Amino acid sequence: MHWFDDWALTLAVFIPLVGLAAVLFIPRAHEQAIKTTALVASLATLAVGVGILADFNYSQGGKLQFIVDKSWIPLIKARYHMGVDGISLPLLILSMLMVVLCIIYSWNHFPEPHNPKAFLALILLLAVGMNGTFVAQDLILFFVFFEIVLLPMFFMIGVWGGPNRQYAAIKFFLFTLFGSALMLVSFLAIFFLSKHQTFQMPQLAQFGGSGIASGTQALVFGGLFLGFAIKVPMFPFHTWLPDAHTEAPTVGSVLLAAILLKLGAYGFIRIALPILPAAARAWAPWIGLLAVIAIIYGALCCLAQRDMKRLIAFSSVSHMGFVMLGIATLTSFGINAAVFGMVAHGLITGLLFFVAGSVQERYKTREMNRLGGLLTQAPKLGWILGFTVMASLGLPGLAGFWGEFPAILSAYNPAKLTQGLFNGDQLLTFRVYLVVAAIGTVLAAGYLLWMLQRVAFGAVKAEFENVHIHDVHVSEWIAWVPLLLLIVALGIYPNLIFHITHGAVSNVSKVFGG
Amino acid sequence: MQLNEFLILAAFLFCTGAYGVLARRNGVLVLMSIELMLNAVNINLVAFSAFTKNVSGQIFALFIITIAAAEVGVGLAIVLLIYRNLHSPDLDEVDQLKG
Amino acid sequence: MLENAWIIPTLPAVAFVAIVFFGKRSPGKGAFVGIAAVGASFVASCVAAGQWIQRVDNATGKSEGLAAFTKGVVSAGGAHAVQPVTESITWWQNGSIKFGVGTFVDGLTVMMVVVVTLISLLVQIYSTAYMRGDRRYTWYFAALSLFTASMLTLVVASNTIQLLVGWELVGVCSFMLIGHWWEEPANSRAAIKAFLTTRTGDIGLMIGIIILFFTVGSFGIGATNLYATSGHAQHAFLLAAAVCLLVAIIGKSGQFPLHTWLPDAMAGPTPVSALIHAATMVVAGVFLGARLYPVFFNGFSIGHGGVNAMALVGGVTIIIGAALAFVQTDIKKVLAYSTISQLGYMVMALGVGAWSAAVFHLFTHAFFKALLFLGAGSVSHAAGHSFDMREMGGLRKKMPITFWTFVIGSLALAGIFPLAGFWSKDEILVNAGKNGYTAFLVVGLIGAFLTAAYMTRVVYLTFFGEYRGHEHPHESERAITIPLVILGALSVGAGLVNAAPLGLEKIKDWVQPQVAFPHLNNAAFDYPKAILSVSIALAAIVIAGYYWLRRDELRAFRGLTERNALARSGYQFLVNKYYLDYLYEDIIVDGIRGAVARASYWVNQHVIDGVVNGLGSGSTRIARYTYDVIDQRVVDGAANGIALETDRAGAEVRGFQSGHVQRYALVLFGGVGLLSLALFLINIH
Amino acid sequence: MNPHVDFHAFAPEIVLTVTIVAVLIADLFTDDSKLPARIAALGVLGSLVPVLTLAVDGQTRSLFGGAFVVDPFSLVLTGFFLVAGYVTLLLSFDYIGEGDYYQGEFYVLLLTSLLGMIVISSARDLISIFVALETITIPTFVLAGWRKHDTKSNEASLKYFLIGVLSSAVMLYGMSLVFGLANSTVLVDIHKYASGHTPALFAVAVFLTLVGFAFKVSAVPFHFWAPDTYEGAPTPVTAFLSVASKAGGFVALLTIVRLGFFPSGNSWQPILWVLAAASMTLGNLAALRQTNIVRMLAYSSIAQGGFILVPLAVAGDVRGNAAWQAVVIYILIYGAMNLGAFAAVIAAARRTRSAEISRLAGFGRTNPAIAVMFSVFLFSLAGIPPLAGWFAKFVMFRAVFDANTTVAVVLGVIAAVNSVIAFFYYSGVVRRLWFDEPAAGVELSSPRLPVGLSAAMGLMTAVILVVGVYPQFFARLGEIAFQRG
Repeated sequence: MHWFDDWALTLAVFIPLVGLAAVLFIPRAHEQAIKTTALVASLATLAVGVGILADFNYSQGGKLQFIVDKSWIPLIKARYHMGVDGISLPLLILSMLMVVLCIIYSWNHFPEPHNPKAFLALILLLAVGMNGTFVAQDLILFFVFFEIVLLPMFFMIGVWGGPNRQYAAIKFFLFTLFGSALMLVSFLAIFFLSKHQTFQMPQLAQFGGSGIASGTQALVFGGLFLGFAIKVPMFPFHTWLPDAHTEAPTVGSVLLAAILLKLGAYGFIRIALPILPAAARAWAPWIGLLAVIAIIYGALCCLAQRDMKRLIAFSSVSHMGFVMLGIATLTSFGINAAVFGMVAHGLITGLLFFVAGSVQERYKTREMNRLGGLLTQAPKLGWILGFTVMASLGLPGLAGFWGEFPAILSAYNPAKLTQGLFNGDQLLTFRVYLVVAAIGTVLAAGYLLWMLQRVAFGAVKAEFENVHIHDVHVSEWIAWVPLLLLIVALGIYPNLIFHITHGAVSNVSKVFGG
Repeated sequence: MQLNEFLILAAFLFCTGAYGVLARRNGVLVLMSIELMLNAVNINLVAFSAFTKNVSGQIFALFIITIAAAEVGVGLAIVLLIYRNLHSPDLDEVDQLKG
Repeated sequence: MLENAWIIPTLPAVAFVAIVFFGKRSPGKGAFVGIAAVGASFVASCVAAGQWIQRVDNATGKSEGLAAFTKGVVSAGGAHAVQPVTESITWWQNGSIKFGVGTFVDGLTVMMVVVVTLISLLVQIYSTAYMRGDRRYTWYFAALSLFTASMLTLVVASNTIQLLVGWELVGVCSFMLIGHWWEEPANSRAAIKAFLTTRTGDIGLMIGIIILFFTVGSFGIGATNLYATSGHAQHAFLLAAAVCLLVAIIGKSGQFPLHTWLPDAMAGPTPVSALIHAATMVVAGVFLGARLYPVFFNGFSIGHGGVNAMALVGGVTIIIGAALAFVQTDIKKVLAYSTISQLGYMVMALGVGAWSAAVFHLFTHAFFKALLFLGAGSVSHAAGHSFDMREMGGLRKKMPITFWTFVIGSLALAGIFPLAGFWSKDEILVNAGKNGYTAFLVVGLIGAFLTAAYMTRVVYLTFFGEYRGHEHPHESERAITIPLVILGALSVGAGLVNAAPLGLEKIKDWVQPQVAFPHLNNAAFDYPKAILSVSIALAAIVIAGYYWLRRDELRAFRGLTERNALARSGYQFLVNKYYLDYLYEDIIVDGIRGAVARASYWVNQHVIDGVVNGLGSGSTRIARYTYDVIDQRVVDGAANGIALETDRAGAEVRGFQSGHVQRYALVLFGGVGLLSLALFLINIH
Repeated sequence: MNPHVDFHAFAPEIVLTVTIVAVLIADLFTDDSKLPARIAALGVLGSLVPVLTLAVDGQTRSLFGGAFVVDPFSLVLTGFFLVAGYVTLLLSFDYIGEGDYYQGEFYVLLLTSLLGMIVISSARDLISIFVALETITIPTFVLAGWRKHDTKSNEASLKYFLIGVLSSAVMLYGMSLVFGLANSTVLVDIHKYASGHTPALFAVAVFLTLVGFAFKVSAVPFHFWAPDTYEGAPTPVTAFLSVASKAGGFVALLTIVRLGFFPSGNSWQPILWVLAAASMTLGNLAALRQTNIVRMLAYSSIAQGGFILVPLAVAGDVRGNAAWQAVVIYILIYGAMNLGAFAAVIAAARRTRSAEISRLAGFGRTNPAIAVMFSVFLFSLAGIPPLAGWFAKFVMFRAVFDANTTVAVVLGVIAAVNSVIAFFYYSGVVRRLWFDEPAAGVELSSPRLPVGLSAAMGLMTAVILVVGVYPQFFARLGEIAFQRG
């Protein structure tokens, strides 16, 4: 298996690219061949992921494994350096899995205008970027992968989106472009400020920002913060998200929610915290503040929605608030919870968007006022919605809980920070956050249950009484069952994730004494 | 004669040429004004060359004279072309492209 | 079985999965699977109980329990104390610290598992008849199984996280079951209300657990209790945790002021109500209080007399619950308020240091409250699915079994000697008095009076007089009556478990923890007080009975609410449930959903997004300006301006308004000239 | 003085000159309209051979007292100009062939201009730089007016000519002053002079000299000719102007600054700073408002020119060669993407018969292949990874942060803001291509796409993708260019 250790990550990142090339060379008329090729490519990628899972040394989860470190752009000292550790692994696998499921879901659900070739090609390109971001260990490589995802998503929203798609697509792109420009600038600053002049994350993390004046560090961290916060998205940089989600085609929303949002939070954990720990200490109370604002604010906005997808989109803002709160505590509890929260949110919100897409496909509307009685017309779909809602509101025993509760828990006792917000008492600051976040869980239950009530419960509205509503299709089942199973499995036995992450997270948090 | 006197002459010629370029409506006159400016440069070069005993200034001037000839040739061709198409050598009337 | 207590919750959980996936094709459409699982669970619970009793009885002089008590918890109750049995496996980890999931079995646990599985078993049997023909019959049994499993998980939890898991699952199951008939918007509204209200309380649980974790350093229940009793506990943190947990209890156990969901929860099927009120949902709060009692005891400094929050909440709830029970016309709602009131007794008992009394009351209450609900269900099942007492009456003859069991339940609830309720309620009152909480003793007595009175009203309205409905009532079938009879028997006999005058104090012996527990002195049986309370109850029955029997003749009272403004407003106050629902639903909930949410969204769309769009349109505007004005006009305009200036200077330049090319040239020269000058000046030093 | 002439060093120029003569002769003596084109293409490729042999040889050759130097820098750029010229030829074949114009002269002029470019990459003396610059420019005056019956083309030519000649005059005036002060036309000597204490007049002389280059690279405020000329000239010529000719200006600018004026940072850094900031900002903002694709690309290339100027403007504070490398790498990448973009414009215009952006609505549905490549070029110009443009921007920012002075960082911020603004109009075209429904009433004629055009687009797409993923290709070239031979 030695060759596998060396090649696994390269394969994981570039098999989709090969698939993409293959898809491009198949004439558009051969739809079946295109679909099969794309599916095979994504499955092969997933198989590599399974291989990585099997071969991963879990007792050394804190160490980078499957390292590839080859020359890439010597001129700027950027290297083709990739590796996985316990933080990357779950997200990498999640991304591989979601791509497969999305392709399966699309099988008979290609959005209009009907063009499976382009659609699948874009999904595969997305896969390249997503997988690459999670394994890159070089800042420039990370940046490139981080940006690769923009183009396919831009086209996905812009071509296959809803009526307001152009606005949403451009907004999405500009926001993230703006963020990543600042991020790149920060990377360069890190490069030149650190005495080693390197883009290698492990070295930079070891270096830990020593020798950089704290003011400069805070400034550079600010750049990283904006870049990542926009992607997360954190309040108040979130406004691209509802539009993008609302307009995007189902699969686009799913990938956006499940994977793309994780890139930002992952960036915080992987890059911002380890490389600039002193600045992280200074920024943490503010990040925490924005996180709890997002929790409450996102929830309140949810309550005002009539559009199902838009509601779910705002719920992402709220849920990512918990993730960010966990990160802001700089403790191993918090960061573990954040990684878990990312995976859980990926599975759950991904599924929610799937279901919302299927509802829209059947009823041709997402207006919750017009919907109702889904449980009567399509009971299975209704139950899946109900299940996902329960998972999303953080019901213990399902995956969502393990991202939420430990994050709240961690806010009780954050790592030693530079200062707090209220009269400088960091403990008080974060304990206030804790209470606010806990209140957020009630609001979450509120908006999700109200959505469930309006969509699934009650009687069927007159306009749809005589419409034939097909219950869950085969392709939908295949796409959803893995998610359902994972949500339950992770909820019942959370150590599935925690035992992978804890080592790597300890590496991050030990700098902060947590 | 001092070097400065040549330089002032050259500057004066250059400005005169520039004024001609700006003020003349007739394309041919504009071309002649340009010629004036280039010759101002030549005076400069030759003057420097003479005062510093460095021959490359004069070589430079020779090159400029040659190239100026070519430029004016092209310029005249363009003005002619415009005259043929617009039946006027007036540069005022050349303003289709804008915005 | 004590080591393998995980089997007890697992059986119904497996049944849940089995019913969901195979229920429709299995015999009894899933009902049999559920009954079999919970039955097996019940057996296992009984075995566990037996083993525990044996263990306690053997414990004198032996210390074999010590080895089983892990996680560094050492005995605090002397060498001979019986240790709980804990088992644990790694569940999740953080850094190098591993957190377990497992079982914590002691007397309280075994008592609870027996009660929960028994009630659940009876309810499921009852449901086979009651729910027959329901369109989601199979799903109903699946949900009941999950409900039971969740409650059992909570009960056997070895740590607070697991307890939280069970707690939330119980909540969601009650959501599903209350909203079982979700076609009616009212039902799903009630379900959501129940869920949200209890979840509001759960904030307290969550925060309480977190405070305890960071104070104690462990989620373990044993460790937490040991810490709380250790003497070096930080009182401030315990107090904070106790307050938070009390909020959780208030939410879950329907205590004032978060009790309003409980009556609405009657929207669910009646057997579910029985389960919720007797065994699974609402008693979780009281169980929490009992489980982590040292935290409350030391946090609230219970046992030092005076008033503490816990006792106060319980006491207030007793009265307000009982008072509301008077004005209900729906039989289930009366019972619901009665539950609220009875739970108030338990919470108050905990608050006044009467731990074993509280647990004892939980135990007995489970039986008679389940009995009453199932009885009410039986009535409505027979009388056209109505719970409105105005449409009942005179059912005494038509449904004798239901009638007699219901009367037993009512008497037990009213605390009439020698039924179960008497013993437990009496113990609460005695201990309240003994521990110096005289005020709460009085409250308890008033409560007893009210309880007896409103139950008399219910019994009268339902079973006496003439039948006022339009159906043909008849006795229910055996699947319904057998549970009633069993529960009736238990309502009579369960009190003997801890009948002090008879020398039976098994709750104290078997159930009360012997390690990591505050030192409590249980009061001896007090005859005067017992007689007093029974007399009060009897008096209430007599007075109420007299009022209802002779109502027509008591003109002074008839129409009192119409004539007397004070009485009317009092009545209105009660009918409107102290306006709490109005406060919660119309002001808080609608406020958040409506005004606050809409305002936030408005801010989002107009302020935050506005900034973004403003930036966008702003830069477009800048672009337009740059292009139209700067590039196309200022450049040109400057040219024109300069041209004008030059124009004045010399007449020759009149024809200067040449074509664009020359304007460009002008700018070129102008720029060059100016910049040269500037550079010259800069570099001149 | 009888200098030994190293003919190997001159070989690319010689091959190209021979080709020019051959094209002239072929045009005179045959009626085969395709022959001149073929000879031109072969000649350009043939000129690449000596470039390669010189590269293999690896020796630095200095001729005419240092006025003409063959070193890695000149070889890299000679190679670039020849390839760019070849691609321009590919674009031109059918465009020129289908119009009713003289073909032979077209190729002669194009190749002559190209000759000027490869000379300029070796020129190390004010005179040779001037001569080469004029050799580049004068043929393009004619080329811009190639469609001689089209008044727009006439106008483009006239404007280009007048402004070009004027800026030449200003530049020459500056050069004459430089000569007077430094007493030499060779850059090495000027470098020595600039190292000492220089009078204020030197700054003015430097500035006047730079004006000529600013015109060539169409830096704001010397850019006015560009949009008009670009719009009026035949599109392949526009492509040539915006890439090769502009690059020629940059090469000359780079040479003269690096080897000549460098020590006197005060005299050139502020100028370049202002030019860079103004070009980026004005170019981008003006591009936002364009409805004509060629005009938009004109403003875009003004803005891109601004980006290329950024490393130059901060070069004084950058360690080692990073700034120069950034310029060369940017030029190489810019050449590929801009040529590609113009190729796509030509291809699209063959279908839509218009250069209006609005006419491109829904083009992606009807012509996916062209539209995909078009999008690749545009996004690359916008600097989106994994397309080559990101690397160009990256090295530019890298130079800024390497310099790490306040003015540099301010310029970097301006550049960052501008790269976000730029995305607006590039994506605007892409949105038209893909997101819009084909407009009603637009009939898309679809004649066969010429092979040359498809080849050019395919080649540029490949370059952009490969360099985007593995930028070391061009990074290495940038590195080599400044290695001491």
